[in-house]
Amino acid sequence: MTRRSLGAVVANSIVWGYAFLILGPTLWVLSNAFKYKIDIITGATFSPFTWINFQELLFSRQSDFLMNLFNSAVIGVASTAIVIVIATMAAFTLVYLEVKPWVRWALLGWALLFHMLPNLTFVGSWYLMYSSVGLHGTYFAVIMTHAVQNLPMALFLMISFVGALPRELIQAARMDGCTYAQVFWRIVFPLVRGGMIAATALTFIFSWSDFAIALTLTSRDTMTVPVAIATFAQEYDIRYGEMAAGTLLSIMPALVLILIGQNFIVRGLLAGAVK
Amino acid sequence: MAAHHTEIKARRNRRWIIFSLLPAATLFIVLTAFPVINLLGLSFFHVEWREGAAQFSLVGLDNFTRLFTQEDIFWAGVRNNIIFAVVAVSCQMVLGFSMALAVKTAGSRGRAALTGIFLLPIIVPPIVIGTMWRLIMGREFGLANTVLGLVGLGPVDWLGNPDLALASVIFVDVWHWTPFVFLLMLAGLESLDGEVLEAARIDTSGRWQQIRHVVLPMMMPTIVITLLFRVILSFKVFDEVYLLTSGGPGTATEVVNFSIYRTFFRQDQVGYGAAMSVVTLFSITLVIILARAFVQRRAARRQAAA
Amino acid sequence: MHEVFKRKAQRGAVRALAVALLMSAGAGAASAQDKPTVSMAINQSPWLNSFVAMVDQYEKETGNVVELDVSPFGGLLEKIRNSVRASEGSYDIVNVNSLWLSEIYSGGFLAPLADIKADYKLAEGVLSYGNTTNWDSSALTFSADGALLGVPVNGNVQVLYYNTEIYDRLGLQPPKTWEELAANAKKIQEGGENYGFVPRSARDSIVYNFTPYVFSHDAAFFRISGPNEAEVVINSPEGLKALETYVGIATEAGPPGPGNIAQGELIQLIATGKGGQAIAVIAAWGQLQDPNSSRVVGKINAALLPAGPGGTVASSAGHWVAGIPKNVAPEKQEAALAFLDWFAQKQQQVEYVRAGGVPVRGDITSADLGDDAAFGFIEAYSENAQHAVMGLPFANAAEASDAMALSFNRAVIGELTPTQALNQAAADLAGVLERAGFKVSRLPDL
Amino acid sequence: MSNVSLKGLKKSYGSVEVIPSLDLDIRSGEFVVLVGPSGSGKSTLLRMIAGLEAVNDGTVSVDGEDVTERDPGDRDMAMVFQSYALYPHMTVAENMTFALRMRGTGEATISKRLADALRMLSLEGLDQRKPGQLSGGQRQRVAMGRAIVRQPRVFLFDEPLSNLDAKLRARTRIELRGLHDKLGATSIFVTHDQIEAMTMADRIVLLDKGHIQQVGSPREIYEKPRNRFVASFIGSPEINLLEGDIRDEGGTIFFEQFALRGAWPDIQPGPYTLGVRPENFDISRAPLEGGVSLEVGAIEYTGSDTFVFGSSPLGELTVKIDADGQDMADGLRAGETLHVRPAAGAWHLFDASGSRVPEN
Repeated sequence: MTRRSLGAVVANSIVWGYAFLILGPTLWVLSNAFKYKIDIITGATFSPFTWINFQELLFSRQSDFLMNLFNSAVIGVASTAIVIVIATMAAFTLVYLEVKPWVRWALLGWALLFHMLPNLTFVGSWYLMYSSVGLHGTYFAVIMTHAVQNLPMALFLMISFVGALPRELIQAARMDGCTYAQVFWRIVFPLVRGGMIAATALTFIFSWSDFAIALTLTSRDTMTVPVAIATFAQEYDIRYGEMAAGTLLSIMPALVLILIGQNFIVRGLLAGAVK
Repeated sequence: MAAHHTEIKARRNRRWIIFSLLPAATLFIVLTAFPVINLLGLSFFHVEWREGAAQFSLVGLDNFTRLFTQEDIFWAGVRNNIIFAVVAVSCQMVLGFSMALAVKTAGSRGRAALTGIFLLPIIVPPIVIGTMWRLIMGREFGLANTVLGLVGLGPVDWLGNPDLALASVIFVDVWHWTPFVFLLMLAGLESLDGEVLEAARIDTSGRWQQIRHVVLPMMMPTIVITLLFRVILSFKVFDEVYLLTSGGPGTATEVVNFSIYRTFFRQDQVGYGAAMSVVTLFSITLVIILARAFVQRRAARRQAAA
Repeated sequence: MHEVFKRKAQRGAVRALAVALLMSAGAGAASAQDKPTVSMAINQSPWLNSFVAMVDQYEKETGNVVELDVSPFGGLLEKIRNSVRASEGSYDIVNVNSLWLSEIYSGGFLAPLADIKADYKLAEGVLSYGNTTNWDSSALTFSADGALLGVPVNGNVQVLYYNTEIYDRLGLQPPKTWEELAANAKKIQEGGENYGFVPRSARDSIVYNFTPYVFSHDAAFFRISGPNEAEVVINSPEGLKALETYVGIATEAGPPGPGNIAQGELIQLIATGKGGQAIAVIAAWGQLQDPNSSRVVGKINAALLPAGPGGTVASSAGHWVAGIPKNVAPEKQEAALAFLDWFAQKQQQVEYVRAGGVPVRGDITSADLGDDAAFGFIEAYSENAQHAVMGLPFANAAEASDAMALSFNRAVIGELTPTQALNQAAADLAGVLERAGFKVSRLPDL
Repeated sequence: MSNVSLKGLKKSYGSVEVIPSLDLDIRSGEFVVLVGPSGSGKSTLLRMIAGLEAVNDGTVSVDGEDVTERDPGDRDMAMVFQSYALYPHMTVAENMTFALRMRGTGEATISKRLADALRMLSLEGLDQRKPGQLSGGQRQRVAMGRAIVRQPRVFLFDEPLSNLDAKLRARTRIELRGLHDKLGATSIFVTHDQIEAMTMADRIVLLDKGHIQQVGSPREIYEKPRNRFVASFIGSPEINLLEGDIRDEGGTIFFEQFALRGAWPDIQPGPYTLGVRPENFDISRAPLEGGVSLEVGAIEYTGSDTFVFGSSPLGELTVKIDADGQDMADGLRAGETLHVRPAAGAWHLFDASGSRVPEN
């Protein structure tokens, strides 16, 4: 009994120690949003409070941060929605339906291959493709590119989640008279919600934080948050305060979602769990 | 009547298979076929820009022979990357899995708080992670040394000491990407059968046994897929290295993707950079195929034994 | 602030709702313009505000519009490459950093300014930073004989920064030679509270920072010895002396771990008063004098870089040149040149400096600026600008710089001796030159 | 009420043949149980009938109508799965009426059939629950209900009782068989449990490695197993199988020490396998003529019967002492010796190939 509770104490302190390791630096980074640069670079923990970084970020002529947030949201939401729907549909078909082996191999093999290559090496080609059809700098270009960039991960994730459904459930639906499409929309789609939430979260985060693609494919009107934040890491002046302020604003939606919607997410994961 | 109905259904089903795979296939073909083929092709060329136009000269395998005979930095990067992948990914897997277990068994309030906290790092843009950790790990004024100073240690030159720099970069990567593992593991754990876990609690003595003999095997599919992602992504590591150390000091933190970036972009040697990409790609593919074969052979042997 | 806020909020809202609407509205508002709207690729930087102010002024004076597409520094080169390499470019003006000039020039992407406006020449007084505005496409190097391809928009050269408080306390004088710099550094370091000299030796910038040492020691990386012929000379005894000086100063009287000190750490150490001296670009001046980011406001001075044994002074050119791509419409090119020409005139340049920019003319004096202490850098700037050099004046400068950087960095962290480092660097440089089509000879190994 | 006919059915996965070729006729209204060890292909066969597995060759017909290529949903068959496969996101009512809604059955019919089924299965009041809120037995009944409301031509059952505890399983067997009799539909039931097969089936189809070993009523299968495999698969505890030689000693047929009473006259001497079920032994404390001694190893008392496991000169034997012999069973201890011999005519002989001799 004593040994057990001692173990629990140790386990607990490891967990909370790790939580502190996450929380400490994060809070420190975010607190920089309210500090003068000189206090940031001298590593001051407590220092005079200022809104100057937010003023620079939101109202200076050089920065268009609200617009950037809006752009990131449009691109993140649209590309994630596309990726998740496409990946879930394809995953269902690849796992449960009779697809010619070469189709399965070609699709998954290519997805893996593409996923392994650094996307930095592609952006030049993408730029050429989009600008030759006049789509460079549009939402469409970035959304589609983010979609294809995140598709392999979403596809493999959804295959593992869809594959975890009991096969008999699919068969029962077939016996009940469902076509493949009906099986998907009425049975699979509602039941992989847990996996979809996880994949959605990851895909959205990848799209939200992508720098390389957004940098090359966006123009001034479609610039996203990471690119905007990166403009504060200048050659001769890293403006930590503005970066922190930008980070704080950019993670606000996710933060609120995590804090308020946390229970919802976990319950969503639970609801998706098939007993 | 029924036969007619069946035919309609069969047609609809065939249409579904096409409809469900077409968007993914189209995206891949339209957006990745050209870049990848372009990349493969480029690796046999030397490209110069003159008079506003690219001049491609076919150099055969020159880029590859140069990579294998005259290159130092890239191979230092390969070595670092392997260390990086092994250490960072193992830490992430262990930490992510343990924390997911901890959250799964924590009470509802602790669970909400912990999930929220654990997910924080991945919602911070990588560019900020790199910049800020460079500040935190700064020798002179960094938070890390300030904290160490409180207990009378340090200062440590986290990023400037060649023997320590890679470990520091790995630490930041673990800090940044453990939530990725955590989230997938939590999703996986949540989808485990509650009854089986219940039974496991009775059949096994102690928590460790339960994890080792029941939870781990049941989580294998999720673990394998997560591991695959992390290994691949760890070979694609770039942002952190770029912003923390730019590969230095010396070649202490050089990684493959950073070499490719430098060659491709900073030096604008697209042919040589493409060759690096191709070699990397083939190596990883080979490793995955070998690993797969190994796993399959082990599975087959176990089956034969059973 | 209130005004700005209102305007901002409005703009954001309108744009968020309908980007297209705003664009048509914008087109309507600029009815006075007689030239087409010009789009310029530029990087975010400490002086961007001042450049924006000039653009605003231009718009007010002429009614012509220059739109700025602001990228992070780290992404601008990619954007420029993508645009100038396409069949039709997105930018009418590209702002090219000195490090990228040779690549963009040699690629033949930029229109010679004389083709846009017959016999166009840089205005008298505008600096060329070692002829870096002209490119000789037959010799593949910068040369006054070559075609004029750009107008400098931001003069940025290295200066020696020193902390006057520390200098006064220890009774030091600004150093004239590297020995004096080292001696100052030693004295400061011995005081125990400050670092004598902060070297910027991280791999990605070491060649740029090593360059003044090389040229002030009357050495060079390579020399063009004929058409398509080059001789690698970095591994000369002078080169060795330069590297020994560099490594000596970096390791003996500075912060530990110099191998990963980049500009962020350098400015951090100077701005906090921890570092006594450093060589950095003039662009850092603004933030060192800004109480928001500096503890040494009013305590920092700038001086000419130290001279080598032969009395030679050199400063790495870190300026920006605006070029006009070939792949845009002629009327856009004309409009672009009109703006650049307007910008380089002395009156505008004085305004530019007042707004916080670094001028591209050598004829602006403290007097022009009303002897304001805030512009105390201008003398040091002008002096150094006269000595600006381009270390690697050929098309593959970036590749060469990257290849040699590792050897120098390893010398600083003690993994190689200066001799080994130079031999290796020379071999690497020879390789790059050969691949670039030069017939290469090189000095025997040290 | 429909008959199901399988002709030349073949199934293989790659080079692995699961069902080489199979013919079977199932009569209208019949309750047929497909039984066999795991890997025998019984589940595959059921899924081929259902249309869930593609058929490599051969035909499945219902009432003479070829349905081989027909969609599973259009065969008018309902299936109850081992895991029940209830849709976790739907209520009981939604689960049970899903199929009807999918084929556009009218609302009135749906609610009537639902009400009937709920009543029939004593599920009233649970119709708005989700499957997760039900006990195992209730889930099983919902799965049944889902099949019943469809009023299909054929019911397919894939080990639907294996997830229930023993007591509930016994009760459900009877309920299920009762339901079949009431509905009168053709039922095909897959199980690996021979007791389920014996208790429920009109006819048992015993499968091994994709081949039908025997088709017959439970009684036929039990009393006249066509081969060694069938004999050993059916019956619990398992039939005793002994290897030995048949010899003729002056008109009495001996299998080793055993005298085979009730033997037919033209039996050929030679090596055989003798099969004797545990209940088919004469047992005595005193030596028996034509019998062997049995040294008692373990004794299992089940209430009605007592099973004795022991060793004889012919090998390990299991024998049953039924209610009539309780006196003998009382006080029996391990280590004591009994004497046993096969009861007259209650034994089976299998030749070297495992087939029953004589074939009948």
